[in-house]
Amino acid sequence: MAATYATAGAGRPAHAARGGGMSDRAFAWALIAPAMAIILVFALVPLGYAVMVSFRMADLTRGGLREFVGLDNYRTVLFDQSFWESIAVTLKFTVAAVGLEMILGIAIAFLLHGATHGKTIVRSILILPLATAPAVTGLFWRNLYDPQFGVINWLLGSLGLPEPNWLGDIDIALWSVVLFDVWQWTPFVALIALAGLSSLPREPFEAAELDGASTWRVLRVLTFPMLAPVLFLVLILRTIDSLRLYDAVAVLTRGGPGTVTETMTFYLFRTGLKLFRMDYASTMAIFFLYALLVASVFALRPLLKQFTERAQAQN
Amino acid sequence: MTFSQAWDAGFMAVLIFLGTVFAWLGLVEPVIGRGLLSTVLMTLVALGLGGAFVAHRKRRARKLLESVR
Amino acid sequence: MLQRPVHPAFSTLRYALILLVVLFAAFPIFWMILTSFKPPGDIMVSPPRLFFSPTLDNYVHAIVDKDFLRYVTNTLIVSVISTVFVVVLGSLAAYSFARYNTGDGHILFFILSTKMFPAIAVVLPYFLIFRDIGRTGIGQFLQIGLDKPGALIISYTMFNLPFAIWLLVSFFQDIPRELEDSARLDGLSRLKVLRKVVLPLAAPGIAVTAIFTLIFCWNEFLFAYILTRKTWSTVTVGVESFFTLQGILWGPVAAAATLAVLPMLLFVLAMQRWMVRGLTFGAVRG
Amino acid sequence: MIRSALLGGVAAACLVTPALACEDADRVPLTWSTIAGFYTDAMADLVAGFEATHCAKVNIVNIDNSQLYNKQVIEMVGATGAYDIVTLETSEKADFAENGFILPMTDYLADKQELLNDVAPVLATMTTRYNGDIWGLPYYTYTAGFIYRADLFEDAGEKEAFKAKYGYDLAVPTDWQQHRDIAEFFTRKAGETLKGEPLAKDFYGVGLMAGPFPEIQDELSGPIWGAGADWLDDEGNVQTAAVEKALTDYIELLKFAPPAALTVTYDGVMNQMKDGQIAMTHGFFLDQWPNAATTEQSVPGARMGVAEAPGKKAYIGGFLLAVAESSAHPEEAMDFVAYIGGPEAQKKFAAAGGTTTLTSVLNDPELTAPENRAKTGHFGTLRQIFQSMDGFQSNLFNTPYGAKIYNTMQIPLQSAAAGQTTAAEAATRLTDEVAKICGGPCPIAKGE
Repeated sequence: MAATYATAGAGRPAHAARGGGMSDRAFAWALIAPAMAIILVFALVPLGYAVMVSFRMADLTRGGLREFVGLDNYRTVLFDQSFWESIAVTLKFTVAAVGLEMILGIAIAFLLHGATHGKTIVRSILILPLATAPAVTGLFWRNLYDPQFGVINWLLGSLGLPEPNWLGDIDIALWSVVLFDVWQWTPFVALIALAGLSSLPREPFEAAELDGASTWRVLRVLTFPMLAPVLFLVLILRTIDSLRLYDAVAVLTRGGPGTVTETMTFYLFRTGLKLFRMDYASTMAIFFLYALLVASVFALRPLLKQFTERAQAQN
Repeated sequence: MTFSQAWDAGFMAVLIFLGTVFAWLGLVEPVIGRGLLSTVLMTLVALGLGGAFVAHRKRRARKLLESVR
Repeated sequence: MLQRPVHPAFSTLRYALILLVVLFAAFPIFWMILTSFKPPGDIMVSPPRLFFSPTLDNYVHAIVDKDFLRYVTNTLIVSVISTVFVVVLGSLAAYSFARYNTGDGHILFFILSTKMFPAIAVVLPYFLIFRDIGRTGIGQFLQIGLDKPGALIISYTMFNLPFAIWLLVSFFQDIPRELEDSARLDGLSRLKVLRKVVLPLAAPGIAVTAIFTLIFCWNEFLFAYILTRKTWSTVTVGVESFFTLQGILWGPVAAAATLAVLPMLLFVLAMQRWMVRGLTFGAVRG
Repeated sequence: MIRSALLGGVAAACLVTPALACEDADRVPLTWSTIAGFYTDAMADLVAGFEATHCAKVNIVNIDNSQLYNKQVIEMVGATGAYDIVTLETSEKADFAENGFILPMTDYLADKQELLNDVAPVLATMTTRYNGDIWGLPYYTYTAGFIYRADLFEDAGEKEAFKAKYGYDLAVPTDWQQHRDIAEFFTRKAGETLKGEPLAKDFYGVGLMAGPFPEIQDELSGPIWGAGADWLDDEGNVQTAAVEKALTDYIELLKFAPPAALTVTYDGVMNQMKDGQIAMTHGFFLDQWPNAATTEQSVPGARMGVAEAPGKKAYIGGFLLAVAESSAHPEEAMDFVAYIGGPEAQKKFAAAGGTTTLTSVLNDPELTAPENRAKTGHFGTLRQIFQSMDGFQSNLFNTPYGAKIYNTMQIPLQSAAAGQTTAAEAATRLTDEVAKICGGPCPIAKGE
């Protein structure tokens, strides 16, 4: 993926000593065979189907798969205004949601790390938002967000604060969806960051403390670099999931008001499963996959380099 | 050039090829209009860029090999 | 980490902030559970009522009329089996990547890239594939057709393997190689080493992966909605039966949601111990 | 009380028919996909009635109204035979018929002419006929009228204040200008008085369904058809000017509606009515009357009225029962459709609060007796609507792309209502979207 990892020419130290190198390689490939069998079939078949459909005219309610149209679908999607608008909404959502979740998550992790007692209770409460399905609690948040009957506006009203129309106001509808996503996923980041924190070895910190390093220096020099791999993995996973956001939008705002909260996947759902234009839907999916692949070739480079180097170092 | 390097270069070349095709459809075609000519031109340019990248990677690998020996 | 004596005012601020975080996380769930006991007259009213005469009608409606417990059991069966598949297949693959660098990172990249394809574009091919499998003999035997558990189990395994493998690779790489080498020198076969030495050490990490996989299966909506019809619908699809022409029955929805949260919560609390040790995988390294 | 008396009568009729010689083993399995939570108890009665007289076992699959269309199409495209009887919105009939997803029932209903004639003619043409065939029977109509707080309209103080301000008497609005004036008149802040008493919370003149749901175009259909226009002209192009005009008036009206209007659909408006927050509705589904009538219990002194929509034109249609082409038992499925659409089941259904499609049941003296006002108070208005809209047809329901247009219209319309775009931009955007769906002008096949 990124730069080649195997140092050219050095090759791997032969370790025939351990009962024949060949059986090691065979063993390694045998280990991944079952998982790869499922992934290959259930990833490549639909991808192949989507690529094939993206070159043809396919409207399920107009005779299904029809004639070959070359790159016309790609041209139509490229010049589709709603498509680009939904990409803008998706990017806005991802940057806001993932940014907030990482900052708040790490802050909460530090908060809890320093706490002496009550950590387990707090940790189990934090898992609560995660244990509920967005399709179910998202529905309930629609009740909370109701301008007239909702609890949030009642609390704000009794404090004299303004009572916003959370899901109806074009300026704040997207931030209401972000708030729901932050509520659900910040604990995920916090729990993983907290675990990372509590797993750091003691010695370097005690040494730093002896020579009186300021907290900020310890954070910058010691804590964050050591936490980087775990946090980086969480960041990648949250970004991919936020870019594919569908459940929250489908339940809270259905893309409304207007198209203010219509993310890419929701527009894709509407095109594919409401208009049944599978050709446009597949083409959009391919654009989405392509963009993510290009981004992750660079984004995954450090993590992959770390995995492969640690794997080789131990051979 | 090890298989891993070849695979990596190949994958990046495919991404470059597709990138040029999409860029061409989006930016160049509205200017010079559609048609067989523009499609052939597009494919050539895309293949050229991809091939250039693979060649670049081959040269870099060979240079790295010499420096190690 | 830092064990320096902390100024008392600073620590009260810390606990105040923690309280705020806990309130923010728990309030919506608390309000949902509260609503699940409210009679219909007290739900959609302004201002919202905190005090009311609690009733169990919503739970009766959800469990008896709408047979919601069947949805919970469906989801439990599908999620647990998928999690088992993901953990077993994921651990084997992750160990291979962590220890033998199979595919030199390229296969790992491919695995994660399968998560980048939007589920919506995949759901129709899956629908057609499982329809055809369901019509074959083996399909019926293995229960893999439409509105059958097999369809969801395979889809959920497919969709959660990438995340599980990446998480497990980092866990496996934190297990020092020396332990394995010494076991190999004692004559254990590679498989025995994996089973006897590596897996027990990585157990906490595997537990964490299992918990998050179960959560992701439990929360999934789109595949459950398309691939099932009635007998095997899951919780997220079952909630639809509370949408009526008079609108959403908020009481029963709250009751159903509370019923849906309980199994997950009990499971996570039980696994709490593993989670802590799992996520502190570094302890062995320290 | 009314239901038991009626059910007793109907049950007696059942016993008279010879006991059905049919063991459970060889009952034909039929699956009916319909709207989730729709009068679930009444449904059980209807299905039980059918199973008593037919050797079949009916399995009801409940699907959320907003997902019904795409879930049914997927099963039809997959030809899985999962659903034997499907429930179609009026705009979806042409789509399903054109694609061969459903079977024509013209021959089956040939000898059941009296049943067809019992369905209100305008409803029959609109819901059952397409391309010269009959595709099923409607069993539930959501025809729209006008629901209002009669106690406010007849309050002496309010009538006087209204006459002083607008120069004409406060009464049920006969056109959309009067409707707007009344909406403005009744919109008041907390603290002002309503019927002489000070208001505890803000009060709004009208409840609108301006949320991200298809119901926003149902409301807009009233003013558009009232102005003599239609969503699509006879050549299949969107009448952009008419849409823009109706949208502009609608946006003006939004000022007199609760802020939640932009997020709710019919159930939200009913909650607002029952919580005493609005004085009246726009063109509103009369099948919600039993729901609206409960306002008389939840709001002290409230009395509900029902009438035809301003300009005597509002959204009209019904849910059609059709037989899936991939059904394994088309014959029994057609019996089911005829039974549910027939008088016996419709009577039971009306007794349970459902809105029937048969004129005979609408005129049934026992059902429409005053003491059943809470459940059937709207039947009289429905009869008036079917008369005044007789012979009316909308091109939206006569194009095979009707369902897809219907599922996309709400996006540009709601953008304008929410202020994201202007009415003109929304009208042009709708025109472009429809042209894209139909690939040019939309083919219109007249209903006959």
